[in-house]
Amino acid sequence: MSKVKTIQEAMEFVKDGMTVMLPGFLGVGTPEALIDAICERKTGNLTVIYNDGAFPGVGIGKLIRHGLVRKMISTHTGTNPELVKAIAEGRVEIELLPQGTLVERIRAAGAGLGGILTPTGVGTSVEERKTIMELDGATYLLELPLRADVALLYAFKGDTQGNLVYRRTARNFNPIMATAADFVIAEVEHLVDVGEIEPEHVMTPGIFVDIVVRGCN
Amino acid sequence: MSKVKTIQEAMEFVKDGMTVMLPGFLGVGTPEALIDAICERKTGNLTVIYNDGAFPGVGIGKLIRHGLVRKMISTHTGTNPELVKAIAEGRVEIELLPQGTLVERIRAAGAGLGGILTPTGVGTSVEERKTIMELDGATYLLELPLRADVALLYAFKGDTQGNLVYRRTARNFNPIMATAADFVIAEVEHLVDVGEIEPEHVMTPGIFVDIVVRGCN
Amino acid sequence: MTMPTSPKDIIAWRVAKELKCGEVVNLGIGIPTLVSNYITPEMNITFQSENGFVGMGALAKPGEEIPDLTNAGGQWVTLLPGAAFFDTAMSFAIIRGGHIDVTVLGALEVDERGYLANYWIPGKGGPGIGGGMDLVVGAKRVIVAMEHVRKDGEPKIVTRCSMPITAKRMVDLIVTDIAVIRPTNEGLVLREVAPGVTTDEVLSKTGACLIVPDDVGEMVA
Amino acid sequence: MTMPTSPKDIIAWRVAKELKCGEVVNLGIGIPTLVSNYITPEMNITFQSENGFVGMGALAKPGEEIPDLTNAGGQWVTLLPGAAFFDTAMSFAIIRGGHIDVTVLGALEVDERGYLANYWIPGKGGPGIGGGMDLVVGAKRVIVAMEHVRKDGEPKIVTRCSMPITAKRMVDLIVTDIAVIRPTNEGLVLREVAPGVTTDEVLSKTGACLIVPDDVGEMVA
Repeated sequence: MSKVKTIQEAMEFVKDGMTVMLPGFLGVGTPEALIDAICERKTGNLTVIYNDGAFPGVGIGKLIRHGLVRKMISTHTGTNPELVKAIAEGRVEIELLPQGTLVERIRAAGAGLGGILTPTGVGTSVEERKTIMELDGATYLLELPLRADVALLYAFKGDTQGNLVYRRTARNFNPIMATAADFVIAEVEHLVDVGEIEPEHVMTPGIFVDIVVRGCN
Repeated sequence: MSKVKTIQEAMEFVKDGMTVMLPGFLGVGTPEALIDAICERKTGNLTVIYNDGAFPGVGIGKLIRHGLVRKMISTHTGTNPELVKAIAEGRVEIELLPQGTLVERIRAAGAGLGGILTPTGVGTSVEERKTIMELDGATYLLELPLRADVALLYAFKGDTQGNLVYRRTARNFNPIMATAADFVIAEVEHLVDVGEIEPEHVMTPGIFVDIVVRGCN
Repeated sequence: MTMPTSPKDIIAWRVAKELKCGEVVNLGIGIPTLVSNYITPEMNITFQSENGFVGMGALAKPGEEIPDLTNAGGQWVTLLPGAAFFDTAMSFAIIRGGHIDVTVLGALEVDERGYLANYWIPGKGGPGIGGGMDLVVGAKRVIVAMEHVRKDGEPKIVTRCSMPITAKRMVDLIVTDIAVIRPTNEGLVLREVAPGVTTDEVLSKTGACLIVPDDVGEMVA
Repeated sequence: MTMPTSPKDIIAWRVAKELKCGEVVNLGIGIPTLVSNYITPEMNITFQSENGFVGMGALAKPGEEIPDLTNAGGQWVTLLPGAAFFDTAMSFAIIRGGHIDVTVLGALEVDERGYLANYWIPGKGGPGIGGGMDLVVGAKRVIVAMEHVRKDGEPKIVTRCSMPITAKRMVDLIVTDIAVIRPTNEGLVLREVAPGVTTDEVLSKTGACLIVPDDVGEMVA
């Protein structure tokens, strides 16, 4: 059974106030068509989990510009002055964390773990309000799982069952976010039939994906 | 610079008393040529980390039969009556843990995490002597990282820099164990030049691999 | 589907009815493996194998084995279109992370709390834990598929497991060759008996209290 | 190699000398990126980029950009033979797990304890954390590559960082345009000064105590 839907059908699953995972690194590996559709429908008050601030008007920068983001959970904002300004003016709330911690928190949620212990952030501003544990003479922070209502992925190639292949550095957060949301929508640049992707080359198995939409190409 | 060595050269790095990670699932994905070399040299008193007992005389079953294993860290032994007998007679010590816990402990070691919290094993014999944590109304066991002195991998294809590709279900523990040992030796069935493996298809980057040896084919 | 005659096939045939269209299912070794014989392509079930893939097909025919392609029991199997391979970390992320809709497992014992025991301690003759604990903890639904009594005739459904339990989780359904039983907070409820089997026979072969409601049905697929 | 003339290139040129044959190296954004200009193929250095690959080559020439192939600064780059892509979880497993031999990072401040500060808090005009904390915690050696003083002439090497520190880890080496300084348990030790620069000049531009041994050398690559 095909999971292919139109972007409009997919948008029924993205609602005001949701927590949305968006993969990407400075705009690379981000589902632009899905983001455009959110901007068009003005789905707002979103909590967005994204690695960085991208750039003004690029990727999640579009959501910032349209005022659709209430809160960012991110590692870095400096590349997007519009986001930095919005945070300074209190229009966007920010939760800042190290990149390795962000990805492990998402992975923990997807993998059914209750949390992970990381040495990153110990003795820094990151440890505020976190449980600190000493083990074998080393110090760790307990970091908790991070889930989302919906994850919006970007794949270079995908089949109708949702098996996905990412290209080069566009892989980044995609395979991890695919595992940690209640509903997963994949925007694919090249849609192929089931069986056209080598089972060895699948980077996200279709069991994680609820809806597949075609990108803009 | 090529990492290709002979099996004899590789064996210099596997010594009596070491903790050895061996990937595989009931014998599939296990480096048979390296195991044969260990049996030939009678490198013994080993602690072996392997998913199961394999079968008598197959894969790690050879190490058991030759009496080279002092301790097994494993999830299941029942397929190998020789191992079950050796445990019952006290010749092999066993540390038994759930499969998902085994792989996460290895991954934690490779990823620099101080531990992970898993719901698996709570309320069972597995929780003995472990730290139990309550978080948000759920109960978890704190499981600690598991490292080895040496990991012996099996890849279907590998280049001279140690980039590896596994085939079908022979992947299993290989990519994870590659990250969690002080020294990593990969037995490859097909040795190719650098550049012959698509960068998208590499399953273990060569930076994890110290020595590449040709398998028996 | 007509009812099969062997006890093991009756169990597999009845379990198959519990699977819903499009679900992701992990089948344990032994009787659970037989469930796939009673699944039609229209049901669109995806089988996950914890040694590292989804899209598992039937057992491979002798002489047609595909290298490095086995199931979690070490048997040669085939692939279906849309299959995908992954490593053990991803395989158990799928299992523990709630991405398996149903796991079907054998058991040595199930008790009134709905807890199952399916592993023995090595040194006492048993095989070990394997992936079973993660499956019971992580799957959305757990179905126990087992013969109602041991080979020596002793009941496998007991008041309290005498062997170590696999998880502190009430399983969702117990399917045996003579009955379908649902664990609840009130206890084990008899839901169905096999054709030609009486409620009294089920009770006599069960080592635990069974709640017998008025509407016990007949086992059909 | 002859010494370059611009301050940033002097730093990169000197840092390159610290890298050993066959090492896996992560270069931060800014001055550290320039280090790759002073690496020869014979050194067999593998560059890791935290957005998800090893085997990074030079920047792509204009018009020759490869889709979806950027470095951690968002610049278009090229690949070398033997490259491999991976996801962010693997990328930071590599970083935090001790699989990076050397990370070269810029800094806003370094202090007498050898701690560096390289991020600001957003809302106060700063960019955030990124991958820096993981790199400082996880890399086997951490080299700070920065200009010795700020644009306004104020020292960046200070008694105690005024900005939030990146990690409670003593960095291994500080390379600036006028000096090479090694943090130790006894304090910051001046190891080298740039050609034409006096020890007094370094001391006057440093906001922390410097230990000046008898054998301070001249910076050479």
